[in-house]
Amino acid sequence: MDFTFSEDQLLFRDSVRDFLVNEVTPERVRASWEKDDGRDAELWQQLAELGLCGMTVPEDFGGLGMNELDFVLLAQECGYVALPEPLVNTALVAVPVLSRLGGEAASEYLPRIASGELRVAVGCSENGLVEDAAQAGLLLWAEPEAFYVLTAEQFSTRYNPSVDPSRRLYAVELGSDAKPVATGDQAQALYQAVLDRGALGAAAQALGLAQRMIDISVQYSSERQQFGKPIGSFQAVKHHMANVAVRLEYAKAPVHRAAYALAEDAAGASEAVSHAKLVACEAANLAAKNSIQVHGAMGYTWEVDLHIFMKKAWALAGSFGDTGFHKQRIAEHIFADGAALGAGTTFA
Amino acid sequence: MDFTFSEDQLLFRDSVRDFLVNEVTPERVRASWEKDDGRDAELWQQLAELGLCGMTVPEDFGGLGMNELDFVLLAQECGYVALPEPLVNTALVAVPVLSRLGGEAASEYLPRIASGELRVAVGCSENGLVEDAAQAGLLLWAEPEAFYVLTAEQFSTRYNPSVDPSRRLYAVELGSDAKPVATGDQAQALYQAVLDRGALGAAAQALGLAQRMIDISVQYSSERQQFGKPIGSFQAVKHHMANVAVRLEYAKAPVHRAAYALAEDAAGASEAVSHAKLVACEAANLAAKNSIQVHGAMGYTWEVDLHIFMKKAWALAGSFGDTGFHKQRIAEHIFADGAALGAGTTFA
Amino acid sequence: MKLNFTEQQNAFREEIRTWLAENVPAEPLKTFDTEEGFQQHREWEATLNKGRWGMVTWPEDLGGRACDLIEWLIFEEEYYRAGAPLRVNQNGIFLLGPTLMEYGTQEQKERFLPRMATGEDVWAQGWSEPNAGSDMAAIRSTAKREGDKYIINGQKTWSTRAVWADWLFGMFRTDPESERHRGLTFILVPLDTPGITVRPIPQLDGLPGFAEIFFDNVEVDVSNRLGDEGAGWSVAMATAGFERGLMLRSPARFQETARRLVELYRANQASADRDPGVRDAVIRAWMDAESYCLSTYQTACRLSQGGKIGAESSTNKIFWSELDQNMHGTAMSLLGARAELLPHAPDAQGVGTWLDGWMFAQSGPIYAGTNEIQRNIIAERMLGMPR
Amino acid sequence: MKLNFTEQQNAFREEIRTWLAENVPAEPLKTFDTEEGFQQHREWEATLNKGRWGMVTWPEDLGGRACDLIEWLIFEEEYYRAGAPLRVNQNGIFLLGPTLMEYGTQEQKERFLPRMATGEDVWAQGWSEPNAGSDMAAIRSTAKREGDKYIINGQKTWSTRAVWADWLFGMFRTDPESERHRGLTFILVPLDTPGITVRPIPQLDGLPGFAEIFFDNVEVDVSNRLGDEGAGWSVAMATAGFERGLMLRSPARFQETARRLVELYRANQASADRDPGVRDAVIRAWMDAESYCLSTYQTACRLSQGGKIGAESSTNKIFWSELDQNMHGTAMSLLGARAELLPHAPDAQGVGTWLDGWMFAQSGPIYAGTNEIQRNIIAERMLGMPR
Repeated sequence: MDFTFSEDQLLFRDSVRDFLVNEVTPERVRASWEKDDGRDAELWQQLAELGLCGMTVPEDFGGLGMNELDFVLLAQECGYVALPEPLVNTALVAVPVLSRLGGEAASEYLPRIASGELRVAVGCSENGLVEDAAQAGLLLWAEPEAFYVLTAEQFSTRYNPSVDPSRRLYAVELGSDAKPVATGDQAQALYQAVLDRGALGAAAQALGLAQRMIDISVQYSSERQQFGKPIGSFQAVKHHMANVAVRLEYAKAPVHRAAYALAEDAAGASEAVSHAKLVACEAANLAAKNSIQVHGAMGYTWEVDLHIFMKKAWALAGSFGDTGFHKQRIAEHIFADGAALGAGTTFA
Repeated sequence: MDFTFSEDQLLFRDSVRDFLVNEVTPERVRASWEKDDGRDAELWQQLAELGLCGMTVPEDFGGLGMNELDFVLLAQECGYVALPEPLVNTALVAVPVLSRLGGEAASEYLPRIASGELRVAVGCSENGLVEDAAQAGLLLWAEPEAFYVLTAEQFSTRYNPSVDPSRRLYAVELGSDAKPVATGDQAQALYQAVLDRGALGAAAQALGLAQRMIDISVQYSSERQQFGKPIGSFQAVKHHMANVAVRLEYAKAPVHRAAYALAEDAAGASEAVSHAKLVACEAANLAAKNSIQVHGAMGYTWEVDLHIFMKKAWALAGSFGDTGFHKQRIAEHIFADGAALGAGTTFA
Repeated sequence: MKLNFTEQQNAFREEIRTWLAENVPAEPLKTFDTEEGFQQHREWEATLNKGRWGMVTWPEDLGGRACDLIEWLIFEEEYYRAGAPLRVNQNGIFLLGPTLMEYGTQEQKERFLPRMATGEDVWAQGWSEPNAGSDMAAIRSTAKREGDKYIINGQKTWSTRAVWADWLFGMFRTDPESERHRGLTFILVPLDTPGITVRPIPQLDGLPGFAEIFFDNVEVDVSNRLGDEGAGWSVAMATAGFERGLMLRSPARFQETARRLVELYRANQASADRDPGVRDAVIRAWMDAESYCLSTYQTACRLSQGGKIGAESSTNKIFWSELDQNMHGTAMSLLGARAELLPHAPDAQGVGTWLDGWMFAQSGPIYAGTNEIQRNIIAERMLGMPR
Repeated sequence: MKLNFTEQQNAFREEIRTWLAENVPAEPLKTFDTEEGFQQHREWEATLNKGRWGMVTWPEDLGGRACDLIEWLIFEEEYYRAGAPLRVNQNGIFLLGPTLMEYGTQEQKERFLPRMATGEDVWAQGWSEPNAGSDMAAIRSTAKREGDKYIINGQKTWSTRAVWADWLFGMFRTDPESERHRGLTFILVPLDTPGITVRPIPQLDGLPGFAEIFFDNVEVDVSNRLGDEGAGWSVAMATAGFERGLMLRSPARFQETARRLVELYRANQASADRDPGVRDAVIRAWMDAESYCLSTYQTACRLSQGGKIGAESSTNKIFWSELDQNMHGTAMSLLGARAELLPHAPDAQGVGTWLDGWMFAQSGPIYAGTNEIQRNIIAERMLGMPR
């Protein structure tokens, strides 16, 4: 039993955090909002050079050969800066799924993804819309009975603007020449793999977003004066933030367990993911609610940075399975006949 | 449209409040807990002399001829002092139901109830247990298909202690000679009448209990010093109480509307009662939770008076239809095809 | 107690219902946070005024109908039920209008109220300053008396509608030596006066719902003062009372939201029921909206009989703002993956205006005194807890 | 990261599971808030100690098994899973024991620890005073040094288990001139010393779960002092840390409650589902209990590798105490009309111990530092907000 991250994992996290906090400033996020395609090619290239696009690509294909657990701390950091680039969907969802699929598609596309040359988008029918489909050279599209790997010519897109200007969402329509590369049980497994990894990515980002909203609010409330003292010295303001800290603190371990379970292909991984997504997104939603309250009217503006993180938190709550989807998975698990519940069942 | 109580109603409420606050002190409530039957014959006689036992008895039968609306403010005051005597069940439930039944039973028993000579208990199968059944000379027992008026010889009782030592609950077993006095539609209407009036009584008492818990906690927190100042000056303590005050404030009008609807036999009265019971009991439960927190360890003791009111609030939440029962009635109303909802439908 | 409407009240309801059915624009107006939408709303105010429905609570000689509170509630019910446009004029109708009637001179009433009623003058608020948000007594903008002029300098912020409005009402410090509540004066300022700069502040949806206003030696005639010099605090408190209290948030709005939420739930019941918390939240929403309506009618009846509204107006603010947030939050959960889509997104079928409503609902617990301030008021003034 | 147990850990689990299956009393013991129940629980402590299961985290030479945190969690899981009795000895095991090991002299360790392990000495707490509840620095009870004695005067309250306990540990002011945190000393007092009066305080269920203790010139030998004179605060803070932190509330307790709640829901599903909030609350209960377990294991592993626990122990206190209250509150709703019945009521079928648990859960957010104090600590020490 060892529930800690390795020194290497933590060091890598720290260096990526430094990079992201320095490079992906709120100003740069806002700048990317203004672009037609919402994307920042230079940043994407920087991420690729750091090895992040290929982090989970097998070493044989030019990657670092790491897994979901290695990446989960980085996904938190991507949330912390509200990274607009689709790194989490690439490294945590598309690449592991493409690796599972294997074969020609993997050997053809993984090296190009790792180098940053090929952008990949990934979606599933539970979700409907696909992030960055129009910007991607490759689309992985998962349905319960059919799994597709499509190049740009094989699908068309329709833009759907989100409350989070970073998110570029598209309805996709498969071209007449689109043929599934997997069907039946294999497609079902890949469909699950997409949903679970997508949900894990959303959960991990939600943790980072919640932390960022706490940090912003603590700083704002320490500086902003009302009634002759910093508003952060009022007990009501403190308790708003403490309540977020409590929910966030207890959402972390579930997310890390879910990442471990996916990396290890453990039994119960899907329920672990659903648990993680629900508690992490709830923490982020509470962070948004209490942060805007602590900011007062400032929080309601486009000008302060809070809304960058708040809107992403709102958007992620429904992505890769909404609350109903994940609660139902939990309910099916705990209300099943003979379900192993209670003391001593968590790691069984 | 006039949503106010009359001068007379308010004056009567005030005089009853004065009586109750002076006579039904926490010490007297505790004293009645110690008695085998839990009852205070002297107090009951005082209540009868004030006309309260017969308040809703028609004037022809020696009562004051008032209705559910006239009584609802008094029921709140009964809650405020946690009156152990079954006045609310008598005047708000048993008497109106017996009056509706009419006939010999009404003319025989109502005068004796009004005089305080005859104690009456009332129960329904939704509830199971009956308050004061063993202390009563008369039992009204309502089932959906059969309504009974039984004298003490016609039923037996089995005591079931409650967390609220004031409540003397009994399972009742009907004797072999017990015959329904009403069946079919009439029984169904009486069954509804018992449930609705019982629930209204619980709701009105819950309002009074919540107010009392606020008052006790405000007083305690204004006196109790910690860190060199009264704990009531801490914002967290203030907000605990303010939160209760908000919920309580908005639970009052629903209770008054429900009383009006029952008194007027208005359409939708049952939904109005369910709404009232849910919001009033929720306010009382929140009052209990926040009051014990404000009291700190003192609130956890048998010694301070808080628990007298808290335990009654807990008990009433499940009485005359629990949360599920009443929520289901609301759900059936609002999710029905063609339900009239939205602006302008409340008094339609 | 008598919980049904008189024949007269029913006739009034019928009259406004008929008028609205004939006059409410078939196409929803653009939001008044855009210039085009602002103009549309200004025209709608004129239309309302032509029908004498603009300021129903105002006296008849000012173009109103002298409605009592119950009639006003009926009006609001029909207004929301008909899906009529939001009121761009609400600062005037509900805040400045009543204040003018109470504190204005005859000349001021005649000068300002009719143009307010027609929508010719739309009013912005000038309460908050960068360092005086919840703490209005910290106002620093000055109005220096010089002859029959005030020379205004300073900065206001969070001024709603100010981007396209015509006038501003606000508080300024006329006694530079004064502190806190003393020495403040209530002044009405034409927004086209030289020296005024209006800087729009984009809100969560990116549109300029409010603005910062900079005053650089702005000259205003003394006749634009409302109430006595130095008495601004008590004038403003009356206004704030109108805002917090009954008048601003009629139950109809929340009951319509609850009705739409029930509809949304029923239209998506299969997916919604995967999360049992949603059904529960919908039931609670309906109950709370109903409680709010009942309590408002009860308060209105009490006030009609000469009762006063006190600290319980703070319970009002908390109740409706949290209800509004909860209802829209429930809709967001219910809509799941679609919740994030802007209304014009091509695949946003059925999301309606919930996202806009959700963002707007975030402001409820903040403006007109944060809910934390309201809780302090309840604890200290209504419950008598120590300061 | 490796989230499964070693062979050795599995063997340990097997060993305690087997022992418990053979030794846990078939009939539940009476509550230790009665004299008879107290005695039964003291005997159970002796039984546990015979099996060397009494103080598993203590060193082997003190009758323990030197369990690390993971083994302790496993022990607790099996202990709760088996429905074994509550620990009357918990003040000793979790609070005074570790404090003695850290601050006690060799003589003190030998004198107190073995008798604590066998249950021969059961310990009561002496922290709070009537005017020093959450504010421990306000302690006024004095211990005046006279030669090799302390003469204790004053009053303690909320002393858990004190009614039938043998010893008390607590803090007393040895420097009468001192204020706040200074001048306090940690002293161990035999409860049968002349001058001590113990007055039981009945708690919500009417039983004396705690007591007031009056000290009237009580003489205690200086050898009963733990740590230096005047250093009581830092010794006590260590103890309070043990109480608030990881050690006191193992996840097993809450996971078992969540399991029973799921069972209760399933046994009453038809009536429970009339209130959709119940099903939602049950799902949340399970998730939160699971989160608590996962987080505890994560913290335990971090601590095993030399990490420190800081202000996040305050998040721990809030999380479990609110979870416990929510779970029992959900059970109360679920039981409806039966919820109010005492367990021995003849028609109380199926209510189990939920009512007792509900009342007990009310104390969670209060004791060992109210949750309000914990929130302050989180805000100030963990988040760095201004005081």
